[in-house]
Amino acid sequence: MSTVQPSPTPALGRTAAPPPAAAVRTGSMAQALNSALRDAMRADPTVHVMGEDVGTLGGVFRITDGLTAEFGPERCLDTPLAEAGILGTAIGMAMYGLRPVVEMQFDAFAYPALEQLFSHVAKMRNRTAGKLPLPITVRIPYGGGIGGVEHHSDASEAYYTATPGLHVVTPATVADAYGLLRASIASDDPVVFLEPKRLYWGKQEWDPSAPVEPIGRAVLRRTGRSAVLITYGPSLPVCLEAAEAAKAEGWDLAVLDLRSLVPFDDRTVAEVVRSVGRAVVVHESTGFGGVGAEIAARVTERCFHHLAAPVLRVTGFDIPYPPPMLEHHHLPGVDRILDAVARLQWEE
Amino acid sequence: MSTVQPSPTPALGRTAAPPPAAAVRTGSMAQALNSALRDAMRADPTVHVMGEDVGTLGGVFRITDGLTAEFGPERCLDTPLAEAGILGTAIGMAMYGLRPVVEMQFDAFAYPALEQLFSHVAKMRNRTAGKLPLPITVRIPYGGGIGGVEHHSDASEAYYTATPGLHVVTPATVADAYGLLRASIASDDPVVFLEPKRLYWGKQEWDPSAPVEPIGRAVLRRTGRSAVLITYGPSLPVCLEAAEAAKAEGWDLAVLDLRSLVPFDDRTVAEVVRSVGRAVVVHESTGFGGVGAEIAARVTERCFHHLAAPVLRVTGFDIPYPPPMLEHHHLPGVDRILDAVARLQWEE
Amino acid sequence: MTVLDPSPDFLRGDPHPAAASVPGWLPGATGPRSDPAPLLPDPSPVRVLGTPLLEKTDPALLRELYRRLVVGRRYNQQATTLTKQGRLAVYPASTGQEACQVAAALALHEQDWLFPSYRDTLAVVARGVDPLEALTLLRGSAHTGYDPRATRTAPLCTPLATQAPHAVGLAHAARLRGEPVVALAMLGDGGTSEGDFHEALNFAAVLHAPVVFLVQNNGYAISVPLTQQSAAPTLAHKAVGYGIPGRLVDGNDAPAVHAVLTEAMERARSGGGPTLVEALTYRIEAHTNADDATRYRQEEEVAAWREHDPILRMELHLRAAGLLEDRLVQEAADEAEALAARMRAEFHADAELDPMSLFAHVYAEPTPQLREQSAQLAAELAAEAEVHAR
Amino acid sequence: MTVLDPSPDFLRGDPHPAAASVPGWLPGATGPRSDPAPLLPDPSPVRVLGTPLLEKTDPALLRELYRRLVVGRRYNQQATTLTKQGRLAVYPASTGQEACQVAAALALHEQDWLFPSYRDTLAVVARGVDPLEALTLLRGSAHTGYDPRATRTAPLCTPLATQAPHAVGLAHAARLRGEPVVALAMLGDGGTSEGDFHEALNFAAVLHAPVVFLVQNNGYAISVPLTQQSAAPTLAHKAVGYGIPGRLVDGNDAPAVHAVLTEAMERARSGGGPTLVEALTYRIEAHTNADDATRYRQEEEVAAWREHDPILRMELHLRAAGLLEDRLVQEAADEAEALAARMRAEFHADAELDPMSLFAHVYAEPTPQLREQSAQLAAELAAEAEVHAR
Ligand SMILES: Cc1ncc(C[n+]2csc(CCOP(=O)(O)OP(=O)(O)O)c2C)c(N)n1
Ligand SMILES: Cc1ncc(C[n+]2csc(CCOP(=O)(O)OP(=O)(O)O)c2C)c(N)n1
Ligand SMILES: [Mg+2]
Ligand SMILES: [Mg+2]
Repeated sequence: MSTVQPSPTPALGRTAAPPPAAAVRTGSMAQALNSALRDAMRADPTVHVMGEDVGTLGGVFRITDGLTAEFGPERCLDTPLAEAGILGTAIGMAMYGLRPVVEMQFDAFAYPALEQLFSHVAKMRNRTAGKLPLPITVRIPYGGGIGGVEHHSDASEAYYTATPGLHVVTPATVADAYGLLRASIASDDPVVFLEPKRLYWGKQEWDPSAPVEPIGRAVLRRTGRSAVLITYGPSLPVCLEAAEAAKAEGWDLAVLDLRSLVPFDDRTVAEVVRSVGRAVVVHESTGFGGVGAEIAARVTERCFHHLAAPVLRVTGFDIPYPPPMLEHHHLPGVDRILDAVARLQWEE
Repeated sequence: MSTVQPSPTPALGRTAAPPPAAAVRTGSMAQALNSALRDAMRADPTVHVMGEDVGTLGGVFRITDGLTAEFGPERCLDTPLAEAGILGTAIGMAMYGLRPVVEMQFDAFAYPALEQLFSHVAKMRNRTAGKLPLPITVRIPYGGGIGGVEHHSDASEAYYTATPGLHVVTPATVADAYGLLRASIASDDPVVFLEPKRLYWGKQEWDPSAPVEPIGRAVLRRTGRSAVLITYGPSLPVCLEAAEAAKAEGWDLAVLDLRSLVPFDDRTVAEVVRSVGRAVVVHESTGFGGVGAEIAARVTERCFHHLAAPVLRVTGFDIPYPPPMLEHHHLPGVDRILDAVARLQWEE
Repeated sequence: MTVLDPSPDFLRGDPHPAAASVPGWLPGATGPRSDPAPLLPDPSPVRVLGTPLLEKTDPALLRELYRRLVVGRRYNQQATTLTKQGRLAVYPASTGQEACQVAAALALHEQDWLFPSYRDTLAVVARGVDPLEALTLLRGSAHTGYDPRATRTAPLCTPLATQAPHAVGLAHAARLRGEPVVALAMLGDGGTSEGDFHEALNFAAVLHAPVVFLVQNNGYAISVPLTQQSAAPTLAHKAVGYGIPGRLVDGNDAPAVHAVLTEAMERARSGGGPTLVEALTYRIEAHTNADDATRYRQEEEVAAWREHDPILRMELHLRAAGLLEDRLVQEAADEAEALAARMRAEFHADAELDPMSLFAHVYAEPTPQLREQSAQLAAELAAEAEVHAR
Repeated sequence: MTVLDPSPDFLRGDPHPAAASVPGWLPGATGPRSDPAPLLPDPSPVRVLGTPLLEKTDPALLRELYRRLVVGRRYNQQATTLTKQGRLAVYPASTGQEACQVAAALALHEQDWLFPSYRDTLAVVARGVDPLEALTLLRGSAHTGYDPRATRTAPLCTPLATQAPHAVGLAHAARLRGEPVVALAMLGDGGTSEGDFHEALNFAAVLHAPVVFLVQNNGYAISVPLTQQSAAPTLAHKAVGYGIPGRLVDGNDAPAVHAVLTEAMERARSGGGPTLVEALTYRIEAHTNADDATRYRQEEEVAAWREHDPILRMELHLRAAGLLEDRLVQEAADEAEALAARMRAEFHADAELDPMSLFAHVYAEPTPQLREQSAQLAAELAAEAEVHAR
């Protein structure tokens, strides 16, 4: 009997082994994700990348660039064009001990795979009393702001966060892109790894050898004493900009980057909110039933008597994603954030 | 040119024409739904029912019983077994002026159709600047409590409420089952009509000729002065029971039945919450990222200074739905609701 | 060609036909439920140009096809140029595939419906939709710029193969009403891998719906070549698995595509059920202007297909047949230039858009939530305007 | 039988083979990419019982099949009885389909993987999984009662056809590792309509994965008969659309099912790629104990199939061939009764379940949120226990 066992890997909550020595460099999130994939594939032969156009082309966003050249088409597989088939095949591969990393080409194109995701990926460990864990990472470029035509800018994180059994992770910095993707691939649980499309190309300094905070920890990106902006992924830069602009209005805003939506870092979030007493949740996806609702609800449950004002939400409108020429009206910008901050009942 | 225009129907927010004269009767929700379909089909020849086993068998829950016999297999169509195909075909039928009523056999079996639902049903009107409305009703038996094996008890309403362009409606009484289904079918917009499986068979008195409140209105099922339980669908009877039991503890609980999750009746909900100052949201689906989060968040935004305690949530756990022998531990019961009520900071 | 009639009895009356009427599913079954032979495609693609069939083809049709091919090519070129000038957000050109696009449009009757993919703007235009309205999606100003009902043309569809079941449903609804409408769904080779393609073909066959599926097999799904998409003998062979006829045609031979589609559409119209047509063609340009095709294919391959160009071939064969008068050539060129000039003029100006339209068509009536949000945006816009006014 | 080798070059080296190597997709294409003929099923189902092939079949195998059929029938009956006593939540019986169930299990090598549907508990048991562990799902005490890895048996799969791509992925992974593992995916006629079936077959073919798909065509998907499910000549004809061989077999002829599956599995094992097998059979019972089959089918139809019962036919033909000794009959009957007795005994007692297990396997490590919730449930249970203790 030759059933393959998954290779031992660090459990969730710890980061993966750091990559071969490297120094601080300047790079984009796209490059960091590419490095993370390459380093994960070098470190662990069970890591397989698969998806549409991930091979020779290197993916439409070039996140998988060069992987087929280095690891061959078996390790970085151009699949037929069928998302349920891709994820379903990845499930079978994971059952045999591989660690598939699946790329969905755009968020809206992950929808055909939702049945496989909800009914199997999220549930398999539970269905089998732990006997059949599925260490699958599903990478999904998400969100708008890149001038994409319809179906290319959905932000679908609410579907994933509402599904027990999935981890949902989203980086907002170049360093996190690398570190969180390594940790996601190393996780023995399935991770939906949401990549903010519009942050792919901006460059930052980062040190690939420096460990990042593990999955499940929120990180305060800016301290402040007036109120906190709670955000993640594509909205982090907007929040930082808003916090900067808020100084002119006399507000000293903290900015908290959640990084992982599931598991949720209740402790850090509650600590920060309690210390400032006012909070605005910011994300670009639609508001109704969005992740912001969960954040606002749980923050309020935990910090009610520390709150000087209700937790407000600044989100995209409850509409299908607009055509690109109108998207800037939909996406939360600095002004909309500051308007919300202004409504935090300062007079009181 | 013979393009068919949709037959004129009452707009959303108004109820459909009442059925032929009828008196008060005792019946189950399953019977009321069946009557609603029959009456809608009699009243409007463009109404077509379709789905798996809806024809000769009358559906696995018998909601479509007798429709093929009365209207023929074209008006009540047994489709091939493919949910995306069913909903996709219904979209095409609606484009040609029909009013399809689609049955998904169980909630988890609607997942294969999510791409069609999210990318087309929810968006078609918007994509075409109003030129191509899709008056489709998607009936989904949802929730647990009926001893179903895995994949038969999912409560997936959070996926629908997070999708702009859909109406999401769920009856909790026999009368509403009839009235809301008629209104949903008459709506020119797509409606996800969630049928609480475990309420299918309980009988109530109702008068099919009495109009019900329209889609978009919440209804206070029980007045009370201590706190309000905000709920919908399968959890209404549990909440009413809890309110009854609460009397022994000295609490006078109101119970509010939302009936429609999208659109949401902010006005009624806020009014009630402001008047009592304490609220618990109750639903059986998982809590994290669930509909309860949205309710808690928006109630808090609107009623913050009227709240004596944070809005609490009583929900199923954040786990895949359990095997039937354990489901009662997962589903919110009277005790779990009363525990939450007890945490509403009465001492204050 | 005989076409089997796999129409289920249930559309004729009895809801559940006795299973005994299914020869292939009986205890002692000895054969299939229907004869597969007529469903299998002739593995040699149908051709008209350079074959005796050319002579039998209506010269007026040939001239019309020629003219539209020329205009279509120019349309593709102009749209691509507009992307370079930032005037279109993106353009998936059908350069090299114009024969499929134009022949498909011409095979439709006025009451028929077209279900195009994102690559089929030219078919939409050839069908009669205003060229500028057809481009709003790709310009980025509006999702769908034309009225689908008035034009019997579904919105350009991006999620692959999802339009196929729509075509089936529409065709089914029309058939139920007794109206002679046929739906034509266009998709690519890559799209055949999606589950929706399969479900649509199966529904079409079981419902015996008047729908035709045209797969433009241009050899690639973005970078992924056919060999990695399918191992089938041809994509047209998929038809037999649904009990419908499959047909293979040279997709760069406009009169051949027109003939094969017309035959399939007429069969559908007269109650013969659906057909799957595979047209062999080639995407001469990259996937879109944003794609770099040199990463995944060789120039020699492109060169081989350039020689098989649908317009060159039309010219060659029509001239040889004495059908291509100089006047026609000139007229076509003029029409092409006029269209290109109109596109340049129109897209030179910035689109004037109303942000408040974002809330107008989400529902028939905005929800209370959308009313609030629309008031919020209105206030934001007013505040902005005030700042600008200062 | 010659099997084409549609393996894409990319598994052999060059990532993107030159498109020119694809004969069917060239500017001047004159034929298909591969020969469809060997892929098409013989439309007459393969039979062994009552044919000369019986003599060529290993008598030991025939006896083994017989014995397991008898035990399997009893298993189905006992499980159905347990539903009537409320001891199982639900049971989708494979009564009448035991030949498929048992032959499938016997066609597997130890290292092979089985991907069963909800109706295939008997195949799981015949494969060697403990009969009681195989039934926890249907009892309602646990989702999956056996260890899929240890038993090389995937969980019973309820969402239709979703297990098919899993089988492909597992087979692909095994092949990449050079291990001679074949995956067998079992599904029903209704399941072939789902997109996942299509995507799985296409992936299998393109990846050349060692996987076999067994469709038990029992004529119905709950109440929906085959004619309303598919218009294909046979379901096996679907294979050609993927470039893989399709085979048709009498599903009530256990040695025939075994022979066809064994051949397909060996082809897969030796690098010949996937096969689609359609077994013609019949669901003698209702869909599940909760279903009322009289609403949608005639007793005459059931009667016709009862005469074609897989066990009766085995008995008849084995006895005629002098292979069915009384001792074997007795042994099989005894084994069947022993199993039934064990099932009754085990399920007579209530299951002892730990509610806290609800949180144990959602993730490798519970999230902070689950820890809180598990504490909440523990408190609730403690409070309940206190009430009871009083
Ligand atoms: C469901 C879905 N998945 C992925 C995509 C992204 N995508 C857009 S076009 C394309 C390739 C399509 O290839 P093909 O069907 O051959 O059509 P072609 O572009 O060649 O005309 C892909 C993968 C999509 N639009 N929809
Ligand atoms: C995706 C999905 N849709 C619907 C169902 C509900 N359902 C369970 S069994 C069944 C019929 C299946 O028929 P078939 O595939 O022929 O298998 P059989 O039951 O005859 O063995 C249906 C519709 C399901 N389990 N999964
Ligand atoms: Mg293509
Ligand atoms: Mg069946």
